[in-house]
Amino acid sequence: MGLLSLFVFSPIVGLVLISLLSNNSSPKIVQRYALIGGFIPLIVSWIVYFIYQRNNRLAENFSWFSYETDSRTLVIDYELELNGFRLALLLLTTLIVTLSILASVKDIKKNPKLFYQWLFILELGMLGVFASDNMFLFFFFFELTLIPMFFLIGKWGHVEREETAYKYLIYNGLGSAVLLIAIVAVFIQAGNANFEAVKDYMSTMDDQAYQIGVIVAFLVAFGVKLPIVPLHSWMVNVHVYAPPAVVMIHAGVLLKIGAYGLLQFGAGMFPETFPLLAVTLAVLGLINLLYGAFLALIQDDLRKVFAYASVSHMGIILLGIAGMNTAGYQGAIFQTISHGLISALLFYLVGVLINRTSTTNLEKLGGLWTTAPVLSGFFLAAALAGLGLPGMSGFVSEFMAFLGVFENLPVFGAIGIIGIILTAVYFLRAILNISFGKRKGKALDKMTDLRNLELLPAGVLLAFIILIGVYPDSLGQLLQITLETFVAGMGG
Amino acid sequence: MISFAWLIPLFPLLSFLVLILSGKKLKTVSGYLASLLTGISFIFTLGVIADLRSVTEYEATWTWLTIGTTDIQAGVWLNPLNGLMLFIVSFVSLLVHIYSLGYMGENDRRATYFAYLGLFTFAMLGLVMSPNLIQFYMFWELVGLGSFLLIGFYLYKESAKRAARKAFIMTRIGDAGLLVGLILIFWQTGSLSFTEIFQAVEQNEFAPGMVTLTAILLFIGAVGKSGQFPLHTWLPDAMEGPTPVSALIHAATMVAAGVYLVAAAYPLFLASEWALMIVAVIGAFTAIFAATIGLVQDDLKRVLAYSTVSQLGYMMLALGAGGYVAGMFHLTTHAFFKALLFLAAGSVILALRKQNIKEIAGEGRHLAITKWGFLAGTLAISGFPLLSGSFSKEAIFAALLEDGQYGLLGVALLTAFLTSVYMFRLYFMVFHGKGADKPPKSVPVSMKIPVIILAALAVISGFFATGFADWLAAEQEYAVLHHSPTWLIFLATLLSLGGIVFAYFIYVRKQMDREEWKTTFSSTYTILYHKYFIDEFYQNTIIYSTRAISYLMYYTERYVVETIAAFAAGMVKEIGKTGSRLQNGRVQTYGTVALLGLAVIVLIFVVRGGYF
Amino acid sequence: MDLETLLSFKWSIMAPEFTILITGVIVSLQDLFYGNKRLSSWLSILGVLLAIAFLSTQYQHESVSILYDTYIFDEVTFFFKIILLTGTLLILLMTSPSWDEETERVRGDFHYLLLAALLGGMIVVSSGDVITLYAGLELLSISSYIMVGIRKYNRNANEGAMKYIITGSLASAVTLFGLSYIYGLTGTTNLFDISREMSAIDTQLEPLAILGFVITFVGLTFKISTVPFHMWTPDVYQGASTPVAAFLSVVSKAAGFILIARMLIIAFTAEPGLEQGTVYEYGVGLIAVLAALTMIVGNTVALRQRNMKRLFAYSSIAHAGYLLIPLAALTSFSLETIWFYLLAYMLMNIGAFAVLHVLIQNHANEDMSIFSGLYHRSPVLTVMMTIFLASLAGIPGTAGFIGKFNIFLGALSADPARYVLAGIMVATTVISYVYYFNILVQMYSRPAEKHANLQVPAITWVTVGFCTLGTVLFGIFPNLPLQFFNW
Amino acid sequence: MSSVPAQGYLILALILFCIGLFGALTKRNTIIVLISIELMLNAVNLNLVAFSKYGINPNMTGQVFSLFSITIAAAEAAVGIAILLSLYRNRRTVHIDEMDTLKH
Repeated sequence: MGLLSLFVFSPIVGLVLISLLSNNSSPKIVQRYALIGGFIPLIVSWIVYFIYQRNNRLAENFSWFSYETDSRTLVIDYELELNGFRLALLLLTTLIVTLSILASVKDIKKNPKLFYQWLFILELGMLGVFASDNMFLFFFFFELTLIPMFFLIGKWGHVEREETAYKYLIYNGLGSAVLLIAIVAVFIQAGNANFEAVKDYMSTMDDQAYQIGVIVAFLVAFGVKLPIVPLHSWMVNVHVYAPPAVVMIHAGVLLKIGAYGLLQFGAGMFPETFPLLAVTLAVLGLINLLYGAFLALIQDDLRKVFAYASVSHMGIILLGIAGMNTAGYQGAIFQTISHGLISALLFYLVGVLINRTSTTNLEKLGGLWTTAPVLSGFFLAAALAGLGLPGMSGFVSEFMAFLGVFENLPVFGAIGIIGIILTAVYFLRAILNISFGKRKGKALDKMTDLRNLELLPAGVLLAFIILIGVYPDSLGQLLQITLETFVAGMGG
Repeated sequence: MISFAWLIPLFPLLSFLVLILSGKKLKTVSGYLASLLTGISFIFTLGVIADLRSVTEYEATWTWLTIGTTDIQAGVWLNPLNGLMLFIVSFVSLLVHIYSLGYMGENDRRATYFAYLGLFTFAMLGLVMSPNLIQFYMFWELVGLGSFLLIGFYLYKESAKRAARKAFIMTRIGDAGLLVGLILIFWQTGSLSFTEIFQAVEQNEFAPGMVTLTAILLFIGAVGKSGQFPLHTWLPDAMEGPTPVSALIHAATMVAAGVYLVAAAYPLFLASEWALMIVAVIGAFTAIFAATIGLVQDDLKRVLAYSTVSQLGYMMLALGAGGYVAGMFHLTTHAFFKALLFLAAGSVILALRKQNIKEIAGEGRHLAITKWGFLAGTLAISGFPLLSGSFSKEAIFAALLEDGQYGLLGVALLTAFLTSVYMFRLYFMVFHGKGADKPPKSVPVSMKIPVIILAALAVISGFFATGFADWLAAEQEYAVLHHSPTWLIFLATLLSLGGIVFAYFIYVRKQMDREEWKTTFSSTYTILYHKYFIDEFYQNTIIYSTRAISYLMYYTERYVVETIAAFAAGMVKEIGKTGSRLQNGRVQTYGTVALLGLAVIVLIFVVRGGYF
Repeated sequence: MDLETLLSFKWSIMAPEFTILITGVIVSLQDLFYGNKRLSSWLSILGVLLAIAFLSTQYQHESVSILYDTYIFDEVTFFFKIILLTGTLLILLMTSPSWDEETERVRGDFHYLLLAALLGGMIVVSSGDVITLYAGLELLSISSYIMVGIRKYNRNANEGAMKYIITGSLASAVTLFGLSYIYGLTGTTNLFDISREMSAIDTQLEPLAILGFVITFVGLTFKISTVPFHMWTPDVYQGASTPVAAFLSVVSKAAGFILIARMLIIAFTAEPGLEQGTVYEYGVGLIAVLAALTMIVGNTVALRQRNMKRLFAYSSIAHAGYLLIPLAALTSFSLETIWFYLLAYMLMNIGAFAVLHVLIQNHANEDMSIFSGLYHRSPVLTVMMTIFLASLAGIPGTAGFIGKFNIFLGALSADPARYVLAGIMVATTVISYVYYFNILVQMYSRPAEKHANLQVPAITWVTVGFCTLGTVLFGIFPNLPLQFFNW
Repeated sequence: MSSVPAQGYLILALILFCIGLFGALTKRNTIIVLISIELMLNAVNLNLVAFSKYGINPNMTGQVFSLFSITIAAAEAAVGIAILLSLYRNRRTVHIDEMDTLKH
């Protein structure tokens, strides 16, 4: 058992810790232990980070199982390996899960023990997804996130929680079903599930139609997760009806699996064929970007605005990938991380708001700033980050994504710019509606501002957002090697 | 000193950070702290300018972001143009800080106010020192943020909320153009650094047509920021912000950033005749367009706002006609006299608590210093001989003449006449009349000092025209100051004085009844009063069509996407229902189904000749 | 055939069968003379354990065939017998005589019927001749009919048994009818001879051969309850007591599958005498269509079920559909795939049935609501049930997932690759998520109706624990069974 | 010796099978259903015996097979009647279409 495995399975500590508590323990105690459990992976992830920084390589490999056929052996090994991109996502995961535990303190009153148990299983799944260097292992952990998420939505969500949970289940189930078929199809050809091995095999393989077919399957599979319009409706529901602490994880990390998968499976395994899909991706990206933006404009629920904003932002990831060059990929990756941080922040704040006003309806809120300037300030900062204000991570990502797409597909880029303008419109509309203007809603009158420990998650997230925005190379340097491998194979 | 230039923007940033993080704890000292830090910044600026006389160009960069093999730098870049802007910004900002000490008085949120001012100053200073387009763009947006925050400072007002949002979005439309422009430039030249772009222009590395396209895209950015037609509508609305803010941001510095952008990227524009042409035409049109609106507006600050739009049009016109020095010189003088006008107007508003000039009706005459300050500004902007405005305007006319743009010259001259008419209309209506006689409450000293300093500058700065040209020429060979022939000077002076006299007869001597004018030219008046219905036009076209698209997508989502999903789910359920209905509990049905199934299968075998 | 030849056969290879036979006889005598139900139970468990012990000595034994190929022993029979024996053992463990009121009234005959059925299954697995195959199959069937109807005062049991026997007899008539044609065309009942004769068949008789194959195949699908012979399943499961339903869904089905697989692989995939390939190649389309229909029907109808036994019946129909895929896409590891899946299915399904049994006994009710609030009543049982359901749904980390993965691998590596079947399989799997998760929702999110403590007999824990362990272990370390299989 | 061709037996068996099938699927009385199933099995026996004489490779196996099938059919019928008896005790009916409480 190497360090990486220890890291991936470290949430089990929390799981066991929580399970050992008696059923009657007060929520406060459960939360305290959950927090301890959450800190363990967080700490380990930073240890891993420093070790990786020093060695520039961290991998683990055990043989797992294999199939003998007449002529050859199909091998599936247990392979974990880090690269910059994965490490960044892992750090993001541990951070957001920890913060989500902090955020859930006031939200989760019903059966907290079970909540945190699911949460740790979810974290385990997410860490595994990002650490595995192998399609099969990836899928293994990928599916593992399904059940916990189902319950986190279905048991602790709001109003239509169960419908949403089932919707989530069906859509994601179908997505991973397609993914499984594609993985198996690739695995049979390549005889090995390892990403590198598949890449090497594919570079010697001429059957382009097959490769495109597989890539399209991956696109559909991760398109559900990302989500790509028109596969997005589940995700809007999750944003609206899941508890905010869970949405932090969902929007912050889970959706990122889609982006990561698209890059790792598409660009990472088919560097030569993947660029053929540039236009398709660009079209999809544009649709996402504009569709989400236009819909976000007219929503009257804050959570829906943010949900469609997510759809829109995912369009930028797609556009970046469609650039099929370093800048575009880097933009997509940056957007992945950045959107993770920003949406976590937004939904943390939404959680705080719901906790105090029990509504997120834009019509019913207004003048928040007069009673809660700090909360409003954070809301504004998060919105500004979301709309791509320079100095925050969103801008760097958008800039690079557009930079990438403009090299080969300037027309798409130019149309996409409309999305950038609309982003500003809907974010400001939503945020100014709740925080500026005349005070509305009785709950606002005696509302308390963010204070003490509540400031921590928001502050930490904002700090990271600004760090990346001001000094993007802090993240960029981590990614250089990953990007080189993605781009290196691109011949034509 | 120059190697410490990077510190200049950091002091205001420090001010921002300290004040925003401390919340209300530092409320009482916030203004002094912010002013102090801005003052330090100003002192550094002076030091840097002193150095610039010998160094002329200085660049210090470090890697900000690596994209593949390309490193994008961040840093400071100093040359005469930057130095000039640096001076204007830090100077006006300092004055406005001092002025605000009085103006914001006991406002409960003044710590926030000064924090925002600090943020803005930081961004503006960073902007003018940017060595490359991306850093420029970043600060450009941050400047917009500062402006947005300050416009919306009175956040409980619905109108402030709307104005702030409008400002941000309108300028963002321009910014989008700028962003596209700079991305295209990057793919043309492989760099975003100004110097490298200029080299590429010189060596014709651009693809055909790209120079014009990129220049125009950059200009779109400038149009948004500088309130040029057709993206000007946010600027008058921006007057919802506190008046010192209007002076700093919406008169002297930020709105001039668009002009600065054109100037900073001037070699690019010079390489394309079309781009220059468009700059000139848009500038000229905006100048006269805004001036006509200014004639009939009743809000003190709005008239000044339209005047700003108009003057910015002048600057663009100058740049478009090759009058680089003229444009920048007008920017400089305008910064002084427009800041002066706004600060003076601020004193009036603070003292009288009203800003509709019909309601003021001359009440401003009791404020002596303000009145004289305002007069100085008005004379300067009207191009009264020997005041700063006359020099810079004359340089613009000369540049136009030199360039052979006679049509545009005509427009410019007409605008000069209109300018003096509406400015003196404003002056007369605010400071001459029979309004209430009770003396208003006096304004604090901190508000008087900046007015006095600026008034002095508005009067005398014109005499530095030649030195100014030499300063800029140290680096750029296109920095030439044009001199007008005597007849042009004479004509310009005549028009300026004519406007003053015209206004005097209408508004002071009341020779012609204003109401009569309104009725005679009622349709013209209506159009002008409603600012050519541009806002309404946007509302009915762009905004409505956007909403229409939104609803279209909303219904697509609701009826197409959801229906397909519901159909799939329904189909599954239907199959289940059928299967379950077949399961009727009678074993003979089961047998029949099985045997029928078998029969069907056998039949298929038989029909297909044994081939399945 | 003289005595010498008879003695020259290697009878020791049949030791497991003999053990079961003798145990069955002893149990029935015991029941007759003493009627000690508890003793019957222990004796049966002991007998099955002994049989397993005998069987395990045969690990890596070379292939043997005695009685002129009517009884064959090879690796396939070995592995499938493991499933049959272990499955029966687990079912025996899941019924607790001291506690199970229903079996109280019928005394000990349940045990020897179970053993007889097991014996039938084992003979099916081992036989190389159609006649013994048929005899074994009927032994299995007839014992099952009685077991379903064993609760003779229960109306549902009567009805279920009646339906079962009528459909079963119909099916066996159909099967026999098909077999009679195959016999007529080949003149032999030995599977290997059939294979040989089939390859030399007259072209004119080709349609008849295919007809014989189709009719036989459809008749045999009764045992594995695939479309169109699936409709008895829910009614019979509902009528039967839970352990019997578990037996039907696991052991009986496993026997049916090995029967079909054997016939297909030995008898019908021989080199072609026909113009266009083997009989199998003609019939493969049929199998594919049946697989698709079975998956669709099983999973969609299951969505509507509230009665837990019916739900699991439809689920078992669906799983039979998945299991047909390796047969529709024969590759070199089809048998391995089927075996692994049956192994996994045995673990997870018996586990689930064991939990179900506990709940049905506690509530005297079979509605889905018996699961409500289970998490608060018995977290451990809930976690185990979650694992079973996850495995049935094919969530990674469980044996069920690896089983499905194998099926995929086979379907897509076959020539031609069966993308459509694989697609239908994943799509219907997703549908199955809904009803499996319905149960999970009941367990975790619904308030408990009754807060009384659950009575779980200690011996049931053994079954549930073993199944959980196996499900997880084989899910995480699939190499263990896979390497075991490829000795 | 025989003038009846092999096809004759086969067709007779087919007809018998179909009659049995029809009876099994349509009759209300469970006894008759069971008898009809016997008829189907007998059709099979006829087939087997016919093939044993006139098949491609005539041999005794068919007759042996039919002996097995007769025996097993008897057992099946016995069990069927036993189950029917217990059903009758509980329900007082032998009508097969009344056994439909388990459905859907």
